[in-house]
Amino acid sequence: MSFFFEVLIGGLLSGVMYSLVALGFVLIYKASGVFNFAQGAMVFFAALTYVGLLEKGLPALLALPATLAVMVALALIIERIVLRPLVNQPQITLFMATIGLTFFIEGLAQMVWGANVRGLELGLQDEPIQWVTETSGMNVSKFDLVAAGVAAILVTLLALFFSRTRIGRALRAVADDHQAALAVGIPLQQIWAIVWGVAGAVALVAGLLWGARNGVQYALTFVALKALPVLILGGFDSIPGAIVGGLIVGASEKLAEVYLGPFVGGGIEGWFSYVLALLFLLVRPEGLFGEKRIDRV
Amino acid sequence: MLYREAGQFKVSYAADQQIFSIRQDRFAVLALVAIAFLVVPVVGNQYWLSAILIPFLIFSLAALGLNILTGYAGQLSLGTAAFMAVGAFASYNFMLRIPGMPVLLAFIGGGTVAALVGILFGLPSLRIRGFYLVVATLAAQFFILWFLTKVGWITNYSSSGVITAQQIVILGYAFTTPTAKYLLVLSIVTVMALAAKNMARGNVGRSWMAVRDMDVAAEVIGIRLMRAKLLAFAVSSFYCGVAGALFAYAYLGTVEPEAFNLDLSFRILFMVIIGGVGTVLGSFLGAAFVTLLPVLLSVTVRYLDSNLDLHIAESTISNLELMVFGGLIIFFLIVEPHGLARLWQIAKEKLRLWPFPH
Amino acid sequence: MRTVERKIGAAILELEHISLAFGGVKALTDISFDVREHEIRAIIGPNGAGKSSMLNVINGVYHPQQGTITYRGTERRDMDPHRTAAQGIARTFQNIALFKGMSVLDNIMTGRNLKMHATFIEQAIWIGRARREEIENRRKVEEVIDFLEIQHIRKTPVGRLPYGLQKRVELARALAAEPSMLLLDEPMAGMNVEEKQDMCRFVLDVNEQYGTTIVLIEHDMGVVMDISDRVVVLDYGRKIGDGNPDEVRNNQAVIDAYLGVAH
Amino acid sequence: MDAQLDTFPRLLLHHAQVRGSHPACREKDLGIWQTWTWLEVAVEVRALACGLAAKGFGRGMHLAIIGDNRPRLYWSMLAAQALGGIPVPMYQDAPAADFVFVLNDAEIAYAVVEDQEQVDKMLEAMPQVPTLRHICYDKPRGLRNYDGVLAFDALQALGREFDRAHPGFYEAEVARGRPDDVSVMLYTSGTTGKAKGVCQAHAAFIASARGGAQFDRLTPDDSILSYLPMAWVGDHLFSFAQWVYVGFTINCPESGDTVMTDLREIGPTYYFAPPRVFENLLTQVTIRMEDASWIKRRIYRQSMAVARRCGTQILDGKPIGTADRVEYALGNLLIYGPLRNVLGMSRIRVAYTAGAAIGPDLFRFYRSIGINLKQLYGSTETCAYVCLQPDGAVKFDSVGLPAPGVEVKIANDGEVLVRGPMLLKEYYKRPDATAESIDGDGFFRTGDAGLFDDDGQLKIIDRAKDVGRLTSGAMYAPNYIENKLKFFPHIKEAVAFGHQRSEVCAFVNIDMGSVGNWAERRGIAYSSYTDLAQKPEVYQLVKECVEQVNAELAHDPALAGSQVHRFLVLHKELDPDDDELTRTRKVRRSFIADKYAVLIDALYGGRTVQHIETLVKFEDGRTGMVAADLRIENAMTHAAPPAARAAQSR
Repeated sequence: MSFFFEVLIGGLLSGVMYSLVALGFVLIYKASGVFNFAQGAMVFFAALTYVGLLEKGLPALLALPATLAVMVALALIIERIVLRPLVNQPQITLFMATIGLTFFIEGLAQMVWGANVRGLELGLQDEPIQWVTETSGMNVSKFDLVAAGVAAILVTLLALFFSRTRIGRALRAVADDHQAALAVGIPLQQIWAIVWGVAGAVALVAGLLWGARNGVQYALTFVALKALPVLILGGFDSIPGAIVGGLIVGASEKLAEVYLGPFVGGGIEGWFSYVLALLFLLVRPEGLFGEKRIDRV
Repeated sequence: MLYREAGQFKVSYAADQQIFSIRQDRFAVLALVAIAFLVVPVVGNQYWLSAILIPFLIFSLAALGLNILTGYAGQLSLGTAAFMAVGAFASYNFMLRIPGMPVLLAFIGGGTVAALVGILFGLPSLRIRGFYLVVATLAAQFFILWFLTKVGWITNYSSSGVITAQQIVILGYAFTTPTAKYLLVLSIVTVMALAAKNMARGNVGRSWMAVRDMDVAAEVIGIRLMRAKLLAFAVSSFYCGVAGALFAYAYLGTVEPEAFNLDLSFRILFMVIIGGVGTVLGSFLGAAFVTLLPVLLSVTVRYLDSNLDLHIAESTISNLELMVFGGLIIFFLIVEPHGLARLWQIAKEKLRLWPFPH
Repeated sequence: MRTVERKIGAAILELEHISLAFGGVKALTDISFDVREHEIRAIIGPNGAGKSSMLNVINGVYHPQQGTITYRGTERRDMDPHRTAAQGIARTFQNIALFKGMSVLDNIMTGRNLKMHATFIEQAIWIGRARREEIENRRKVEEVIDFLEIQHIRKTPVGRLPYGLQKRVELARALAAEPSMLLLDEPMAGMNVEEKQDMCRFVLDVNEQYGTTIVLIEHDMGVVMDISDRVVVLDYGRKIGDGNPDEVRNNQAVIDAYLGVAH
Repeated sequence: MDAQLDTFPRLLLHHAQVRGSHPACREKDLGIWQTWTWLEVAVEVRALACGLAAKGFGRGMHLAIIGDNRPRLYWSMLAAQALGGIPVPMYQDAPAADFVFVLNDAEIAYAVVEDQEQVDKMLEAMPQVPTLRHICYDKPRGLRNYDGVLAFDALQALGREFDRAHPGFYEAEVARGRPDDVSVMLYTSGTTGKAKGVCQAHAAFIASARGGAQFDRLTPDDSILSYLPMAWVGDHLFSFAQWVYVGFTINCPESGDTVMTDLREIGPTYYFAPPRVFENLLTQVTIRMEDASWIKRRIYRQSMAVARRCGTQILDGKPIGTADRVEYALGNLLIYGPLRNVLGMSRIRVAYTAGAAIGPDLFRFYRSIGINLKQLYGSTETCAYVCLQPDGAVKFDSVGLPAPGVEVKIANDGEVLVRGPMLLKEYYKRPDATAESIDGDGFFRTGDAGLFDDDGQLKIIDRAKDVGRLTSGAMYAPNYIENKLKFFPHIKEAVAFGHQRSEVCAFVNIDMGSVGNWAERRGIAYSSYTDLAQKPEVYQLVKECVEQVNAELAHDPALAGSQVHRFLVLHKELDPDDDELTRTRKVRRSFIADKYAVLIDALYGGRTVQHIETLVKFEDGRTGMVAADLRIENAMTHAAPPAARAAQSR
């Protein structure tokens, strides 16, 4: 039983990491209705830039704000060059544009910083926390716990940002109805720029954590692919949904791998969340927290 | 300007509905086909045939398959490569397990198995729309590849998961040279492209486009959404399956499931976007573009490298390629969402109206 | 010399106690009326009265929570769009629902999809039945094109057409199915006077030439009173009047709810 | 050709026999070019003729034919002729009231009409036309509930039944036909007085068709687009007489809106159109080229300069330099060829224009891009067949040489007289008019004033009766002046006055499209036709045109006195609905002079402004008043040249 809990907690904690990536998606989706496939590439870009700057000899304290600046700048450029011209296009078109963007960012990142795998040292050890192991007999990673903490702080900050600030409220209005928002004088493009900037920052946090855990490498972009089922489960436009979805995906895929994997030869982590999301979609196409749509004819 | 259409009038619907209704177009296409069949095999060298033209044709076929699903029927798919894999591995097993299996029949069998798998993964499209469907096709991509890797029977318990395609023998003739393989692939692609065009211009194609453009209206005029969508998945997957089989048999020879990864799916999606969504011609233009661009890029970079002494690394070229592809996709979506085929179309219209403006 | 005697037959479509709600919002409440063969039946009412919902119930896009629909003697709870089409009910939409990526000809050809039976394999090979059907149905479609006088735009992509012509193409698509009943959702909305006159003429011609029963939603009271045989008046999802144009014109509830307010 | 082939029905049977499977008619209908072979046409005509016979139609009776050009209406002509009856085609766009006179005059009992619109007009006219009993229609649309009218198909079905019951009837009827039977009755538009029915015998139209066919070497493989009113003699000669004589293919367009597309699809080898059509085409070309990219515009301008320089010489087969030849070939590749293609004229071997004078620039444009456009001269009374321009000797200001079999002479007063097999038999029920128009030697008075030039080609100056004298005694040809003015694209109509006056003055109608465009490009705002017409800038524009005409007139000693001294721009368009123009758009000068007498007084009275109110009829039948203060302008005139210089300039 404690093994089960160990797996579950491990899964939930890595689920938090998924949520972190998914958060970036939700932010952008809420504001501009774009499913930003390139969020994963942005995570990769952020991590690579940070490591790259460290390698150039920049101290960590300087490299962090510098990377943040780069990410925000990148996000703003994307918003300006890619998304604005595509405003009012069908969602699928926007989605495909972000796939193109993914390729571009990946190419750019590796061109600038090189393609070799690098480690990222945040001063955190990915090792079991002693006293937890002693008291309950379960292995809970210190790293995961800290990551979860960071994620929690980030979510709280974002929640505050949305509910307390003027921009946040405007953003909520935009998410509800673009036209109406425009009509009451909310500067749509300004909002979009801000949201993309925030998404860039979120990507940096996610990139640092994922990079520290798995090494900074091309494979980081696949994290984005994990975020998709998370969003399906949680709904594309719900921040709590992203968190809950992440937890579900993280926990269920770990449990599935451990308990189902051996029967089918393992490796099911790669697709389990997708099949889960697919089944879920068939039952409830609007997601856990999404609203049911009525088709006007 | 080149089109002199005065005097080309149609006295029957059959003439009016033919694929190339302008005489000049008919001649041009016939000439192109003749060149492809008669001239290219003679003048093409081994490198061009096996490294450029054969993959180009195979990718065209795969792009055509994806175009049927995404371009005509409006269902976005990111699992193209997986359906190709199904076709490749199913053909391999047909050849392996049925003695005396004709290879063409094995390709058809491979396509058919891919079609069945396509229908399976297309089922969710009845309930979910738009890019939610991406999840279903991504699930297919990941699940199918995992399945092919994990089930040893499929790869005939090859330890590395790599299979070696059997030799192509038709009526006693072994297709071993690049020229022979090229001609075989060309024939198959030509026939299947013609069939695709026929479906596209007929009732099936119109039903697909109706579902794509306005599904409620399509339903109200009596089109069965389920049938139209599943048919699109089936036909699309069949095309991809055959393309996958050719990929294994006529191009790579030895192949592992990982060759059909998500990256290949994206690559084929790019062909469709760059070439032109919802056109048969676009599939070919897109495949040509995506196949030739890396060649062009590396030639250019090498040229610059040797002349300017820049010491450009091989990896730089591949990264540059990623950026160029990504940039082009965005460029096309913004500037010409209907791709090269539309550019061609516009150029043609201009020539037809010359000297008047378009 | 001109005899304008149309034979209006028995009721072929009967709607009884139809109620429809979305979530908690009631769109239609206990509505009953019938449509007789060969007549032009208008549904009028202010915006949001539930007129379009009514059409959507008739052809099965919406499923009412209560009530029954009887079409040509068969009673049932729901219609489904495909079956409705197969039974010869065609319609147009309030917001033009053409297939934007296709030409006028192809759009109208889709209207004949139920008459085409060739399998996709036959179509892929383009022989025999597939080829024959394309030609036969093209001929039928050309008759509709001729009828609606849209020869000059036959091969134009519908997206490039002005609004009035798009409406006409949509009517053509519905007519191509050779329907016995035609549901028209505001066929003249947004048209200028001349286009309206044309459309009126076409609606009357369809009714006269082919005996098609027509159920029509229209805002222009003049048009409704001119061309319809009987009128149903809806207001807030309830039926407040039903009868021939004169009766409806003199119905106090209708005057209060609709005419009095709107004019 | 056999002596037997001397009536149209016999010619039809001949074609059915020798080229039965050759296409005779095509019509764009239901999206494709429906085609009938000569054999099929013969069968259709036979059924139709028998149907008419079953309904009591027979020898000497008149059959009204009203509608756009459709194969079935052409067949109706042949069917009527087969029975010894006489088809009477009528202008399809005239209102019902206009039909009444002709229907009564020709004692019409039978009519074959196109569609509901025409049936309605017939029914409207019926109470005033006691003879009219049988109406047969081609297009059934909207006619389902009409009583007492017969569908074309039903008539033919009746005919087939009749044919079975009376074997040999049809052959016998065709055999009874004689070449001097009247084959068609065409009503002249009637510039003055009521319309007259011109009776033309089979022999006349066959002679004209034969002459034209020989002159231009027409073959059964030629094809023509039939889109001009069937009541016009030009259409009857080109789309009927020559069609049935030669056995080529006529092509009927899908509708009035699609003539241009249909022309392009068919790409006829033989073409006939009044100058107005050529003018509209050129205007379209010019406007569309203005929208083209600068590079195309440049190539176009360059190529057209080359074409102007040597295009007509090349067409006429005259020797020119190699450099020009190369440049022309390049232009042909880039501009002329594509242009002919988009206009649907790339296969044209022979094109004719007639019916009005054609501007030299316009004429030259088509010839220079390689379209063999020629002029012909003729009238309803001569089967549109008097003079033809021969290939290789086309002049801009003449109408060509007398056609084969035609004698032309100029009377002392300048009137053109013609004699030949193509002359009318008579004016229907108008022996007085017939006698008046044909002199004792059998010469027909054309009513046109003309002269032969040095090459023996005929040059038409004006209507003979319009040619007047100024008080100075100088000759004054109003049409000549008006035409010169109308050749300017900005001027749509002009009416000149001067007979028995000291000087020439003119009314001008601006062309709304052309001047409107001109004004927009200059940022001149206007609210209506009337407003635009009275803009000072527009007056200046018109004045330049008038003065250019004066300069040209001054070169010719005979006409130098006819220079326009004063003019005004009319506030409304001259309109056939207001009786100011004929249906063929000729100005009715005397009517206009009466109607606008106050303006003429103002012109000659030296006033600079005149107020006028005019009653106009709108398209929907309503009437209204248009009022305006018209400005009157003086135009610069030139002194007449010395006789010697004038002789040289000839």
